[in-house]
Amino acid sequence: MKKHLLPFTFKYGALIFIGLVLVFFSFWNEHFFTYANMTDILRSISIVTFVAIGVTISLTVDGFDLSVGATVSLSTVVTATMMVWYEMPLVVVILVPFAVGALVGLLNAFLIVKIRIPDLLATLAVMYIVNGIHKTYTKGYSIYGNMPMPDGSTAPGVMSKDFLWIGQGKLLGVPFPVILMLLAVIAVHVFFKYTRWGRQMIMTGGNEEAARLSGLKVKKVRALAYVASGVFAAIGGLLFASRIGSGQIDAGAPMLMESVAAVFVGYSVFAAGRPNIIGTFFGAVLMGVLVNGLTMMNVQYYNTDIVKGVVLVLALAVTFIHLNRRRA
Amino acid sequence: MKKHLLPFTFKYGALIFIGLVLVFFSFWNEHFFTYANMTDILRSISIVTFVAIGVTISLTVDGFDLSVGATVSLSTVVTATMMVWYEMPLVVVILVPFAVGALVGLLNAFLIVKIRIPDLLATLAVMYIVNGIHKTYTKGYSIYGNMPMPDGSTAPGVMSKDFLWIGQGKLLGVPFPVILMLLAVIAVHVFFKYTRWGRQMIMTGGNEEAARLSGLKVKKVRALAYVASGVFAAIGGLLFASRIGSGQIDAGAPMLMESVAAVFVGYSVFAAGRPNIIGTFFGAVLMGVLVNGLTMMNVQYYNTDIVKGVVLVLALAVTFIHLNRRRA
Amino acid sequence: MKGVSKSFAGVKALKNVDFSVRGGEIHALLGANGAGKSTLMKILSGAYESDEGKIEVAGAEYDFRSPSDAKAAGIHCVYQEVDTSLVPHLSVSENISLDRLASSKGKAWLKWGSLHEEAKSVLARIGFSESPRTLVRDLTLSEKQLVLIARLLAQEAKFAILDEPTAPLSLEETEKLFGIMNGLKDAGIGVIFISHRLPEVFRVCDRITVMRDGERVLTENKIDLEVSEVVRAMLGRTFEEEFPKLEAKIGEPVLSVRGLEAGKRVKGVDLDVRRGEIVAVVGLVGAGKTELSRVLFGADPADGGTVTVGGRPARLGSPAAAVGSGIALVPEERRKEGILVRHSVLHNLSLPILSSISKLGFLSGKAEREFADDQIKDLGIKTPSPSQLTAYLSGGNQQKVAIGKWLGTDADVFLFDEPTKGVDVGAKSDIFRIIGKLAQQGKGILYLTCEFAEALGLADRILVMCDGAIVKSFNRGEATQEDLLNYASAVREDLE
Amino acid sequence: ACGNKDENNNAGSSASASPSASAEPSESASAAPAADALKGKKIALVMRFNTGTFSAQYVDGVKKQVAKYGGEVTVLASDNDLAKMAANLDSAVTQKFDGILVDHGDAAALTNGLNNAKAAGIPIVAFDSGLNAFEGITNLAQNDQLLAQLTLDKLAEEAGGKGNIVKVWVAGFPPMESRQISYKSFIEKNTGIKEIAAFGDASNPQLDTQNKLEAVLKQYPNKGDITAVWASWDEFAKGAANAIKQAGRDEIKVYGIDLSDEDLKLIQDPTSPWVASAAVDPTSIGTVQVRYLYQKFHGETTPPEVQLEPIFVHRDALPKDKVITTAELAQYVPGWGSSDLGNTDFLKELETAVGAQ
Ligand SMILES: Nc1ncnc2c1ncn2[C@@H]1O[C@H](COP(=O)(O)OP(=O)(O)OP(=O)(O)O)[C@@H](O)[C@H]1O
Ligand SMILES: Nc1ncnc2c1ncn2[C@@H]1O[C@H](COP(=O)(O)OP(=O)(O)OP(=O)(O)O)[C@@H](O)[C@H]1O
Ligand SMILES: [Mg+2]
Ligand SMILES: [Mg+2]
Repeated sequence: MKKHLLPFTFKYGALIFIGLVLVFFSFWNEHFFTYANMTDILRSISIVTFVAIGVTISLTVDGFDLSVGATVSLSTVVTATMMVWYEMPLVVVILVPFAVGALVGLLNAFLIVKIRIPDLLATLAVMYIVNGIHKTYTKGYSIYGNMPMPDGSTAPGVMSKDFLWIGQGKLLGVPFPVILMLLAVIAVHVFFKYTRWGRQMIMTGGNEEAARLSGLKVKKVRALAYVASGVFAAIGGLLFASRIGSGQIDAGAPMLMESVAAVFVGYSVFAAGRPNIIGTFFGAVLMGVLVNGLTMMNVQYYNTDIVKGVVLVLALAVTFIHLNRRRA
Repeated sequence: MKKHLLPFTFKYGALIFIGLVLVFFSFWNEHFFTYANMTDILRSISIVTFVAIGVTISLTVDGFDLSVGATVSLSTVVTATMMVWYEMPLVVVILVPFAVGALVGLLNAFLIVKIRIPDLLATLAVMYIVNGIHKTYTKGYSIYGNMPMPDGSTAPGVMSKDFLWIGQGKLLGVPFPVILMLLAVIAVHVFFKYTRWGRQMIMTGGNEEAARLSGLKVKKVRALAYVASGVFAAIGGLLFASRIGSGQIDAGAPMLMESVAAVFVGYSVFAAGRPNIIGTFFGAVLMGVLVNGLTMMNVQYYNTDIVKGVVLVLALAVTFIHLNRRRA
Repeated sequence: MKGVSKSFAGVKALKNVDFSVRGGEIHALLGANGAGKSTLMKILSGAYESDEGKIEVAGAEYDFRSPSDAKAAGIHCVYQEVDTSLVPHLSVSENISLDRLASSKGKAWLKWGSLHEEAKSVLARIGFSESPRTLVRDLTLSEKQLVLIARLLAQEAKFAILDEPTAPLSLEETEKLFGIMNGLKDAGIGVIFISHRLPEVFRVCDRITVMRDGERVLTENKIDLEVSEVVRAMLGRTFEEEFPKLEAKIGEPVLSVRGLEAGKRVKGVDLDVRRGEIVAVVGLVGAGKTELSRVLFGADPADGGTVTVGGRPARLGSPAAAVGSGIALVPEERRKEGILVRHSVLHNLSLPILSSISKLGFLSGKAEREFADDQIKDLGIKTPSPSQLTAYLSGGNQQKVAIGKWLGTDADVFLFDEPTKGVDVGAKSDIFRIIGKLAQQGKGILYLTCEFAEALGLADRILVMCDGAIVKSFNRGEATQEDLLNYASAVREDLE
Repeated sequence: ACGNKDENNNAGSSASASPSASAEPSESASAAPAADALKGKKIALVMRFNTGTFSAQYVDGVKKQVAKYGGEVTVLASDNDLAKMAANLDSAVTQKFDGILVDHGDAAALTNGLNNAKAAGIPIVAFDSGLNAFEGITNLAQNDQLLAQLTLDKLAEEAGGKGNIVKVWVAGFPPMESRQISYKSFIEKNTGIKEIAAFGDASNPQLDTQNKLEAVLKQYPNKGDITAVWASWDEFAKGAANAIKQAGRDEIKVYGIDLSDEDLKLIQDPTSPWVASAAVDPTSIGTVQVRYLYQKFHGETTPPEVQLEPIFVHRDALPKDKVITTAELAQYVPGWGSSDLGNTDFLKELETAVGAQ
């Protein structure tokens, strides 16, 4: 009996923990466990979740993409300028950031797979470059409808209603970004669990040499993972622009650490001990619930950081004490 | 002849590159290559270099300390409050941040070595915790002499002259922080090159299993490396407070990426392909020279980021193309 | 050592073993792969803790909890897995002095000059010519082995354990090593020597202990023993029983290699394998067998030559291309190259056939499980379930997974590189059975091994490789072990 | 954590503001019963930035004033992330706060949430958020163009209309961009004044400014090469002052924008090159904002727009014999922090009534 209880606690420990946190906050504040607040929380994590999906994918092939935050920033301002400066139709507004994200991913892939610079080093360099590019592109200005241009004229376009709906609208009472997020989580989960390419990524991350000797085109697989990571970060940036209705400089800078935190908490979900999409999603949920609930309790924002850190430690400690014991 | 030239270029490539950059800026502006400006550059990198030394030490034992930036922030405000709130004597003012840094290092070491949470995950969690602590400690206020306290009173102390001299004074015409930095670089270099403990760290990072089989207490060595990393970050924070004469909230946040960039450029120095102190120092110098020279050229700050990133890529590309070719 | 037992994750590696060494003798420890020799020595040297049993040195009882405890008692060991004992980016000198540098006692300051001097003098004794300042990562495998031997000499040892030190060494280097061992013996040091090369064992040792399946089965003075007795003790049976050869119909050539060149390790290799034929490539360690198989599989680049599979020229750019041409490789380093230890048996088995069990990119879970179940049943893979991590399987079962994963591809040619390395006797004969069955299905088999006996038992044809070239070809029944050994070492001897 | 730009200080002024629509309702209902009705109001303060002395003082102003009215404040901080700010606003509405204060918002990002708030009947008072077009909200705004103009004019005056100046400025934040408009016309107007260098980085404002200005000082090593530094933000001004002071180039003066207690101390220091700043008192911004919110609670009509006029503070006006804080500044600089803006008889009575309890 006891023997079976322990692994169970470990496996579902992280989920139980999220449940307990929810129960705790619900008792504390009647407004917490309401449909409106739950969808608020989900909407608040939707952007970070997209970025975190990208990070999860790069970590799956055993790479670490530090450039996602910068990619979010670039994608946000590019999206906004497509409308504000160039008055492009919605399709272009949506496709261009995808292309931008893919390009950043290709640059990472080139440096890591071809030049063979270790992943952390290469993506750090790309982070600087992309950060610089996004500010150079707008000359450091944030982008908003009919903004005054540095040359004294006024920008012709505004952020279109349709576009803003993506980040702010609702479908059947559910915020649209939440729907997008859930679709993305499910799609990527299915991708990893049920498709050939997903499996190839997982196996490549498990042991690149063994995967290569099993006939996988590991370079292609890894390059694809970085491109996917860039594209998901870019979607995050697009949602960002749509949610706030403007293109803010440096919008993505805080996203890197936040998404990494979500992914790492995700290591603990189902005691996986490695990156997994469902875990990442619940990691983001936990972080969102904590921020929302602690704010309701009027905990100072700086204490929120401590709580976040402690939660991260607890989640990781439970998982890794368990994993290491099993391995020993 | 040609055969010998190539490895030479690789080995000294990074140094030659720094030399060329210096020459370029010197031709551009007569005031660039002056004693005064050179010492300015060195002073401007002194804080980052201390933090980067810490990062180098943790990378040497094959760990990565993401918490250094937060440690700098904490140490800065603790140092300032020692004087401003508690009017402590200089010795205490200097020793307390050391202790703080060591404590953060111990926490990291505990999580990584005892609980066996992977380094990136553990130090990320600690980053959040320490960030939260430093803001909670000052309630979000920056610390400066005779500041009004939240309770309406006025803080009794000021930043003492002696303390400010540490960051701002000169000794024999050389800024004191530069002297400290050079001493630290030399000391840590000697430590790694000529002492048993330094070699033990390198051994542990190079092949933990072999080190263990040789009878080394690898856990102790790794714990020590994290403590050292915390202490060097704390010295960075102390210098920060002394250099700007106050304890600013979140002062260390940008330090993480900057110091990591310096360390990574350092991988290229002498084509080591690994963390090394001399490389780290020259990495910091290169970054400092670029910022200084580009400012003189009145290049926009966002272009500086691109230049930094491109330099990082070039340095790393040269090194790793070379290293991989040799290994292949 | 008395009554030592040790288990790993369900495998009982040692069962109540008694073992003793005298000062001033060379004591050979023999046994088939996986008999537990290395494990016993790791316990003796403190790298593992035993489950049961005790260790006495000079009458005093010890409890070794770490390698440094054993070293304090004067027991030093050269481990079999060379790479686990060396720090690649440190110099040779430092690696030689690693124990001293790692100890918590002693001087804080390093004197590089004397460090290099000491290293140089030890290296001179074993005829190592590289500068002691060279980084270990730039050395070849045999040089690395010499560094480890030098480390042993630099210690004040009372007992020296050498776990297969001669495996990567040339004859000349081996001779030097024996000189050194005799020197140690004369100095009153007890030397434990592990090797699979019986002739050299008989030449150099004083006493022999044989282990089988984790038990000690024999300890005698050498002069009281015949080679055949030792072999019987090792295997528990005679040769013929171990290699039951399945008869297969031999057809047209399926693999043809002409003038294959790759670096210094593969020099102008020509060979043919016919359908249903098992061709063994034998050679001493370092002859270039592994390199040959990797080049054929596209894992390493070729410098020249052509390869035809089933009459069509094969592309050699990458393993993916080789698989496409119908070649499969079961690589030598199982845990590093053959399987993914952190993944399940199921996922390992289906890895090369992902495209054939998926439609429009979607995997068929049913097809995947059925394939895995078939392999687990056919190959007799002992696993609680297909979702078990391969890390927790025993070595032989891991090897079966590494083989089984290729059986779903319709490869025409199977390359086996030392597939029985580190595999226990039962699993070994299972593997031979699988190989035989593949031949019966009309596949071409290239079997690369340094175990001549295996080649003699299994192969239809034996090619002898030496220094990267095929120097001789024997048909089944034409050769003896001696012939093979002569040709395998011929070139070297000619050069001397 | 990386790259957070806290641009806290463009907040503004407090006291000396004159409501642009001078609809100061002065009805004074008896407050004693109202004190009970308005007791325990839960107020959300949705902030975009939350670090630095300026924000801390602003929050302080809000909290103290709310406490005086017997309410309770919850700070929702957004780490300079507008998406987070929008989320915070949403949850403030969902959690049914009685009133919402917005600090440094953004029209595009918050419109949705504000509509929800309006639908839920929650009164809103915003500061520096560009929500003038939004009906039903009272907007406090500091006049950033004027802020810049005041300091630049003084710079021109003290420089005698000519000289070389260094600009420390960064784009990307609406207040900064407003200040740049003033700067541009200033440079066009004063042909004798030349910009010889410009930089600014919001992610590490103080130290980065210090390091970069040092480079510029070395580039122009002679006394008189540089007349003054115009820092568009006090974080920049602190770094600039440090660099100049440590280089011993005391002929160069620094003109900054924004004023916290920390800044005031630097301006008072006779050895510091920072001589003047223009600002709106952060504490009284908070005070005034709360007053308008309580006016709304009380059902009074509030003006859609309240301009907080900046005050110019020059060292010459400050006492030489003691160090003062922004709380005492009003004694020396007319108009600072003393404002009764937004106060009504009702609120005064409410304050006394709560204080008595
Ligand atoms: N770390 C380990 N974990 C699990 N099983 C192990 C481990 N080390 C050894 N074994 C198993 O223990 C048994 C004995 O292994 P050992 O290495 O001692 O054999 P050996 O006699 O040295 O063989 P070889 O001649 O191949 O070196 C084998 O079945 C092996 O798979
Ligand atoms: N990791 C290594 N580093 C350096 N040299 C190596 C390494 N592995 C093998 N070698 C050397 O390469 C040569 C050929 O090696 P290869 O592995 O092809 O031989 P092999 O016949 O397969 O021997 P083995 O029985 O060891 O597999 C040998 O001289 C060997 O010492
Ligand atoms: Mg062995
Ligand atoms: Mg081999």
